[in-house]
Amino acid sequence: SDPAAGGGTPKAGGTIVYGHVQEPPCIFGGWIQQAYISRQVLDGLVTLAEDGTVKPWLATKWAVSPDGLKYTFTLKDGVKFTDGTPVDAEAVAWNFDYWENKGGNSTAKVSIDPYYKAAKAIDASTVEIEFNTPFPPFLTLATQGYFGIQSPTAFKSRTEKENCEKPIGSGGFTVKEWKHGEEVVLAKNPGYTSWPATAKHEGPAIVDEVRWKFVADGVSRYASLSTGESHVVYEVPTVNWKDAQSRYQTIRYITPGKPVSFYINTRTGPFTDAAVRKAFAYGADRKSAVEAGFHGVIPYEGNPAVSQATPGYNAEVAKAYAYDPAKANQLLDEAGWTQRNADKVRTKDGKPLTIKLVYGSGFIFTQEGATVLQVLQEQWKQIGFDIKLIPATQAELWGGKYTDPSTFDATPSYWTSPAPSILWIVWRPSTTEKPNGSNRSFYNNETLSAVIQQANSEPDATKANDLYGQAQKIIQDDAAGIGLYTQNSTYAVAQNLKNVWLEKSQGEPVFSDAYFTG
Amino acid sequence: MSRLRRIAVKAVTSVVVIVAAASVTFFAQLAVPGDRANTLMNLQTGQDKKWSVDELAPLNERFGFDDPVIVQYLDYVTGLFHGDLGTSYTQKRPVTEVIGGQLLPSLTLTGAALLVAWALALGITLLTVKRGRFLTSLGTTWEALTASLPHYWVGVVLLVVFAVQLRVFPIIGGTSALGTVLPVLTLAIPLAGFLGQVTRDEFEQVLQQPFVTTARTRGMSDLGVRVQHVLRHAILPAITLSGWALGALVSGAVIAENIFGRPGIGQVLVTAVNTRDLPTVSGIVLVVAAIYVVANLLVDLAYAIVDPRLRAA
Amino acid sequence: MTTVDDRPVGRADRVSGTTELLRVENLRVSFGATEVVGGISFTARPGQCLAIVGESGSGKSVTARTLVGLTGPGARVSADRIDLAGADLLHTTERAWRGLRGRQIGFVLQDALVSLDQLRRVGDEVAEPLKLHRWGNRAARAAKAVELLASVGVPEPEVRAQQRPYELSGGLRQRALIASAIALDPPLLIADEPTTALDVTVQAQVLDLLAASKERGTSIILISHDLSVVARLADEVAVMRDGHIVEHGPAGQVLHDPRHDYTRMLLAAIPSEHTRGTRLSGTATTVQRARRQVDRGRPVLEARHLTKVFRGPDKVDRTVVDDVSFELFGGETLGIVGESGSGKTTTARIALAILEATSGEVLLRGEPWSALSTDRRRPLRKQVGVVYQDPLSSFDPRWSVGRIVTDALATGRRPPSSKTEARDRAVRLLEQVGLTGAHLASSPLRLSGGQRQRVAIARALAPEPSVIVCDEPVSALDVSIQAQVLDLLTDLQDELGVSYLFISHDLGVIHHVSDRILVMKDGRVVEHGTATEVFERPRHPYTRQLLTAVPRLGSA
Amino acid sequence: MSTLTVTRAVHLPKVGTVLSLLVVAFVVAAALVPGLLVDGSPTAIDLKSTLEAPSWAHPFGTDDAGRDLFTRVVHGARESLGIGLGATALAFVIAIGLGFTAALAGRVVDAAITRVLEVAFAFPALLLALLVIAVRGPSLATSIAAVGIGSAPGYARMIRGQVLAVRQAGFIEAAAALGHGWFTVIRRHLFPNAMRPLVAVATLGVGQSIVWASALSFLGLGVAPPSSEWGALLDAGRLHITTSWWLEILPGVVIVLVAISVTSLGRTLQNRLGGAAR
Ligand SMILES: Nc1ncnc2c1ncn2[C@@H]1O[C@H](COP(=O)(O)OP(=O)(O)OP(=O)(O)O)[C@@H](O)[C@H]1O
Ligand SMILES: Nc1ncnc2c1ncn2[C@@H]1O[C@H](COP(=O)(O)OP(=O)(O)OP(=O)(O)O)[C@@H](O)[C@H]1O
Ligand SMILES: [Mg+2]
Ligand SMILES: [Mg+2]
Repeated sequence: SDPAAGGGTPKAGGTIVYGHVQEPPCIFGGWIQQAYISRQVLDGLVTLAEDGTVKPWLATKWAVSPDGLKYTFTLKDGVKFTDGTPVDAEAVAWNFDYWENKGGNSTAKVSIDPYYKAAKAIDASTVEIEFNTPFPPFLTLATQGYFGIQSPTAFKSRTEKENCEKPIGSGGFTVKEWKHGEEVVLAKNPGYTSWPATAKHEGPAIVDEVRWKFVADGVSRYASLSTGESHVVYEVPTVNWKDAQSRYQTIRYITPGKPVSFYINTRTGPFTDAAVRKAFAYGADRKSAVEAGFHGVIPYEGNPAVSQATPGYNAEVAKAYAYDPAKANQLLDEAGWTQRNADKVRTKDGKPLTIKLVYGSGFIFTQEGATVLQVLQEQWKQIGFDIKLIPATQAELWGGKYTDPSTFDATPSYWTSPAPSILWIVWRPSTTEKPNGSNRSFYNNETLSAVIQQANSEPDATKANDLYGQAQKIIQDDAAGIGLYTQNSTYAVAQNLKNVWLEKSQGEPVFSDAYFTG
Repeated sequence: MSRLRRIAVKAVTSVVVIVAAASVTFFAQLAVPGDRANTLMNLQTGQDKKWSVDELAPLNERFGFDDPVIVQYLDYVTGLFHGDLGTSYTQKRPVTEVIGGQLLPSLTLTGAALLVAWALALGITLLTVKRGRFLTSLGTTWEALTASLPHYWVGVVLLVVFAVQLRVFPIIGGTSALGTVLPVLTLAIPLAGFLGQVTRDEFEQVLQQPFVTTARTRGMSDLGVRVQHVLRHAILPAITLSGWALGALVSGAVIAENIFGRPGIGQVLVTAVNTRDLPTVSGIVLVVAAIYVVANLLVDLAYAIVDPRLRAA
Repeated sequence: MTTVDDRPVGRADRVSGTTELLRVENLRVSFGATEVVGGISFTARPGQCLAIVGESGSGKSVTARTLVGLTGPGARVSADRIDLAGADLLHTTERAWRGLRGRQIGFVLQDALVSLDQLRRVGDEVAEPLKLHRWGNRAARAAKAVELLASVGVPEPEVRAQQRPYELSGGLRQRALIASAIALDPPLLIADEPTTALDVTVQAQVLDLLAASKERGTSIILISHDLSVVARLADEVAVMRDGHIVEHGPAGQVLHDPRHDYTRMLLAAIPSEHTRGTRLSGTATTVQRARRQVDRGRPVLEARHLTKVFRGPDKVDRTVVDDVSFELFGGETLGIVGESGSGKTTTARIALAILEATSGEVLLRGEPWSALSTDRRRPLRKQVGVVYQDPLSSFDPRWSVGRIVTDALATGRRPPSSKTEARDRAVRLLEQVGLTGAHLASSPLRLSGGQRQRVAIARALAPEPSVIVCDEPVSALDVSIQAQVLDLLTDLQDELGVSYLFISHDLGVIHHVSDRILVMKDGRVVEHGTATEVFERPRHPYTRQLLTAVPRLGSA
Repeated sequence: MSTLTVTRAVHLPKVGTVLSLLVVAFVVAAALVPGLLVDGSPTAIDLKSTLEAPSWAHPFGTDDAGRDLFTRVVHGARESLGIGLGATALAFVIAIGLGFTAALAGRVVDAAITRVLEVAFAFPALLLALLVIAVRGPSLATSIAAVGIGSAPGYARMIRGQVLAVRQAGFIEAAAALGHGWFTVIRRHLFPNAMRPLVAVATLGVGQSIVWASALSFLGLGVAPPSSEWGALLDAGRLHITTSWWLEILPGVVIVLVAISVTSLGRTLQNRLGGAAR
């Protein structure tokens, strides 16, 4: 394709300064913050195109066995990792084994976990991935950055620290230096041959370097564009979005997977009663709150299960529970929350309708998100809910302080995934033998479970999506979750930098096609 | 001999203080509720769920989280005396390295802030103490104002005015000289107000001392009296406070680093506490404590240079 | 604008007594609305000493400071004339003043012990006027400083020049200060209370030093509240009171044949051997009092071989009190005299059983006292009272006079049973010490020095003790107030028969009040006897040295 | 004797003291009866008038949920002041315990406590706050605890020094010589006189605690929303500084004004009472 597809006169070389937010502990790993950078360094087997189809990358083609249990990938010829190791079937099989069995990437593992069986090299350029049960979403899932292929030689011969800081892949860039606390310097891989089918040009990266800076402060990050100190910034503060649109190239990416929606604790507390959950859903103008909090930049998402960017999204489901305070009041009255105490909070048997709403403060919920919650809180108050907003620190949340059902009634969070099979990860019943810590609604519904499993193994995409749609409806009908907004990534790009694009599965920026104009 | 002994005692107590600080941190972190392996697992996956015992087993095994606390502690302390601060759970690097890379920017920032604060405080004191109503109230008001300024607010305002609007300084200058100016000012301005107040108090008191009058009766000018006699006495309390101030600056540095996207141990500390990266947190405390101890030794030294009375004691 | 010639007046001009060096006419100084100097006139002549004497607050220091243009912020100065060697000082610019200070006028500040910059070397301090007036180069100045220190009698001047003021004793500091003031050999030297803080022996040396300077033709203005100090040096004396000169004349006449009542009162108030058994205050005429009875039976307080060793910060032991024994009988006053640091206060504190002796013991009425446990001793405390040198610091600054006295009453032999009784008795006590019930509500902070000491005495009396330890009870007071307090103490003794352990460094005071005297030096009792024995037939050379050093009016 | 120096020059011009008093009075009124100063609710949202610049209707403008910032500032006074007072009180309780024990309980205890204080000083205050928050989770009480514990060692050292100084005072010896028991002397003389100069220090501490607590909020570790504790307002306003300046600047000005007022009152008090304790 045309290297100048982005317009303008391309100039070779140059350094892109990219302002990112969070610094991950390692470059490769199962956190999306890691996928963002590792995407620059590691190539995947396959990639996702704009239209949602899976396209070749390191694998030129693939075949699925008739029983749906075996995927045979044919690898591109002559591709080498930057340490000289060939990207062959052995290497790919080793990577799968590393993720799934050696704790190499827990997110990769969890995406395909109960289905995956084994990977093996058939010959130098053919690798076979075997499953226990048919799992069609596999190909889509494999387009995520978590499935980046590393050099086994490098991995085995180097220290853990080196593998953490400078994973060796076959990608468009290599990690030149990591100035911790400041930036990761990525250098062009001049011998790059394995660009994906979706690339905007063929050949190695056009720029020489990408300086991947960590700028936590939104004001600084955005302002650095205006002074020319950076060329691309991530997470444009929504207050600046209009300004950004008028001055820069902007990209807004709606993340597929679970949107930012509330898990509703169906095991203990007031929300064990479905009517109360529904009243909760009806009781606040979530759409307006989201618009106010995010200044109209980030779309409201009524579907608690999957976001509008996810294949198999059920748009009908998203329309449920539109703001209706009368309905909410009626539901609560019927549910027996008829009395009000001095603070106008509804009570039942003398107990107030208090909801502990735990949210990750600062890292899942930015200030903007916190504003949304406060607006909702105020509206819920009108219909008699007493909402206790409980900001949780990263340490508390990750340390498991709020995992027990007694600790919260509702908690919002998201989970990015390019496939609706995310439903299985989130809504899989949690049993004593097979606990599912991700099912934070503690919602064990056998029908739902059956429908999702059926969908996950349904080879026909239309049928599968139909089943996924049914699953979304079950969740929504039972108000086991309540939708809020889509998880988004926003980018602003300087006018003189062209062809910065986002890969489809997770919205990671791709710099290997980007070029400066003269 | 007794001098040597005093130095030896001082050195030993310093080491005790440092190790104690790190040990307190070690135990304090164990007291933090929540499971370290669970945190690590969530950190690796970007999730916030509870993992099963089986899932956490490898991590527990690897970092020895299941060992009795006392074993973990002894391991840690033994390591300390071998110069080994342990390995970061999250970054997979030795803590010495994690901190090492961030120490210089932090020291530059706090050190420069202290110097600038001193320069500002002294300049303003010399120019405005007892210089007529107007200048004096200008000086006191400035000091009272700046001493009350919250760091972060100064930082944000400086950033917007000088970097975003006027573009005099870079916004994300990192550790470059120009990029260091605003973070340094962020820390220095409130501190200068504080040091200035202390110095001014003392300055005023010293100005009334008989020896100052004596100097005047010898024919010395006002400026001469201020610079040659009063100043030296007036800076003593501020010197004492500088050791403490350096400790406080470390806390302030986190904020400045945050706003100006500057590397430094402050940032690492916040992340490490959040991710329950125990060795890193303890390591940072150890280093900060060491800096504090050294700073206070320097303060003692500076004090003894300025005030030889101490040397006699 | 008058230009002032800033060359020092030549030696030849300094013909003793004839020409005027300084003439001040009708000088007035006020701070805000209060006039502290109300129109005084005097002259100073080369080779002569003018002494300005008067009580605290009479305006002496203000006058002196005005003469160097440093009256202080907010001062308004007016005069008909202030001339120095023919030049007008009234209309002098700050810049011109700087040329005069140190060069034409040497000034020795009142607070000698803190008048040198503690952080600088003594040599630098002494040489500072030289440097300020661009005298010689660095090396020359350093040499000159040493020379100056030697000239004021500082031993080992090279070493001292390298030391800092805090490493020098008070006497040496005072001398260094004088050395600095005379560095440029100014024709006029103003010395404001140059000996107040010094021991008698050192005081004598400093006065000799000034006398030598006078001999060389320097005109000296000596300021002091102590008439006997002045007597040694002054050619002319001006007595100040409330900002006015009430009497002015040749020293011999003013000191021996005073015209003004105030001067007479001041002179009469000086305690000495002549005043024993007489009243010092009140009327100018001396009144013989009835002699009180001393009960020579069992001693009220008895100290046996007291020794106190302190361990200094340098871990070196110092014996501060060394084998001190004494007996104090009922109705008797035992005086302890000695130089600063000789262990007087330490002895007193051991006697009070506030400090534990390293060895030796104190008996109260023949019973163990210092050997008792704190709890056993507490009920006996009412028998021993104490009056300190600095009454102010011995009062809780938050307490009123009434509270202080009633608190002491409550600890006494007969604790008051009701509030009214406490009040009544407090009022009676205050009246006994010459105060009134009106003082009950006052804070000691607002009382004058003499009034404070009276409150302290009232507090000491409240528990009705048989012994009162007085540690320098009058040292901080003006001579006239000192006289009142000493009279009060003796009156109370006559009336109540209490015994006093009376500590002072002032031989005059000791001589005046004591029946028997202990002379202490370096922690040891060097002489012990009745007042007459000790003062008239001193056996120990140290006692003799002390006695000769005492300034006396007679020597003028 | 330092405790007895009574007169010291008063620094701030009288006008300053009066203004400070006014500010403090206003804030105290806001904390006690916010309804007196504003009538709306601090959480009342109005999605039709979001991000409005200051005007007569909204003297401090509105935020992105259309809440009136002035109302929020007034209602935030209670928590902000509460943190300031609470943290200072907590710090003093700890410090009095440590300081008096160290000064009075003998050499060994003194040495031990002095060492502990030294370790505490070597401990970055921020880390302490982070740890407390990690243990307890962010809340009003945690902020108070974090700031209070963080500032206690400084006060403890001051109190120790002060007690040691006052212990030397003549009136302590005089009281003992009168036959009062040690405990009585401590209670009646030592404690009140040692603590007196610290009244001013405490006042200064309140101002500093407010600033400190707001720093925690600024790091996202403060009081839970929808509280309008001032630090939380600053945290919320931060992103808006280039677009809706009032959301960041005005709460900041309020914090600074209050801190400076409390501080200058403290200093005036210090000068009146005499003798700063360091
Ligand atoms: N700077 C000043 N401002 C206001 N009043 C002052 C000032 N200096 C001195 N005074 C007052 O002037 C009066 C005379 O003071 P001065 O120091 O001259 O007394 P003095 O005779 O030297 O007493 P002493 O023997 O105590 O030194 C006192 O009442 C004093 O309070
Ligand atoms: N608590 C103490 N620790 C160590 N040394 C002390 C202590 N108290 C007094 N000394 C020393 O003991 C010596 C005698 O002191 P003391 O106060 O008894 O002298 P003094 O005769 O009362 O002198 P002055 O006339 O100056 O009051 C001095 O050298 C003093 O420094
Ligand atoms: Mg005087
Ligand atoms: Mg004494």
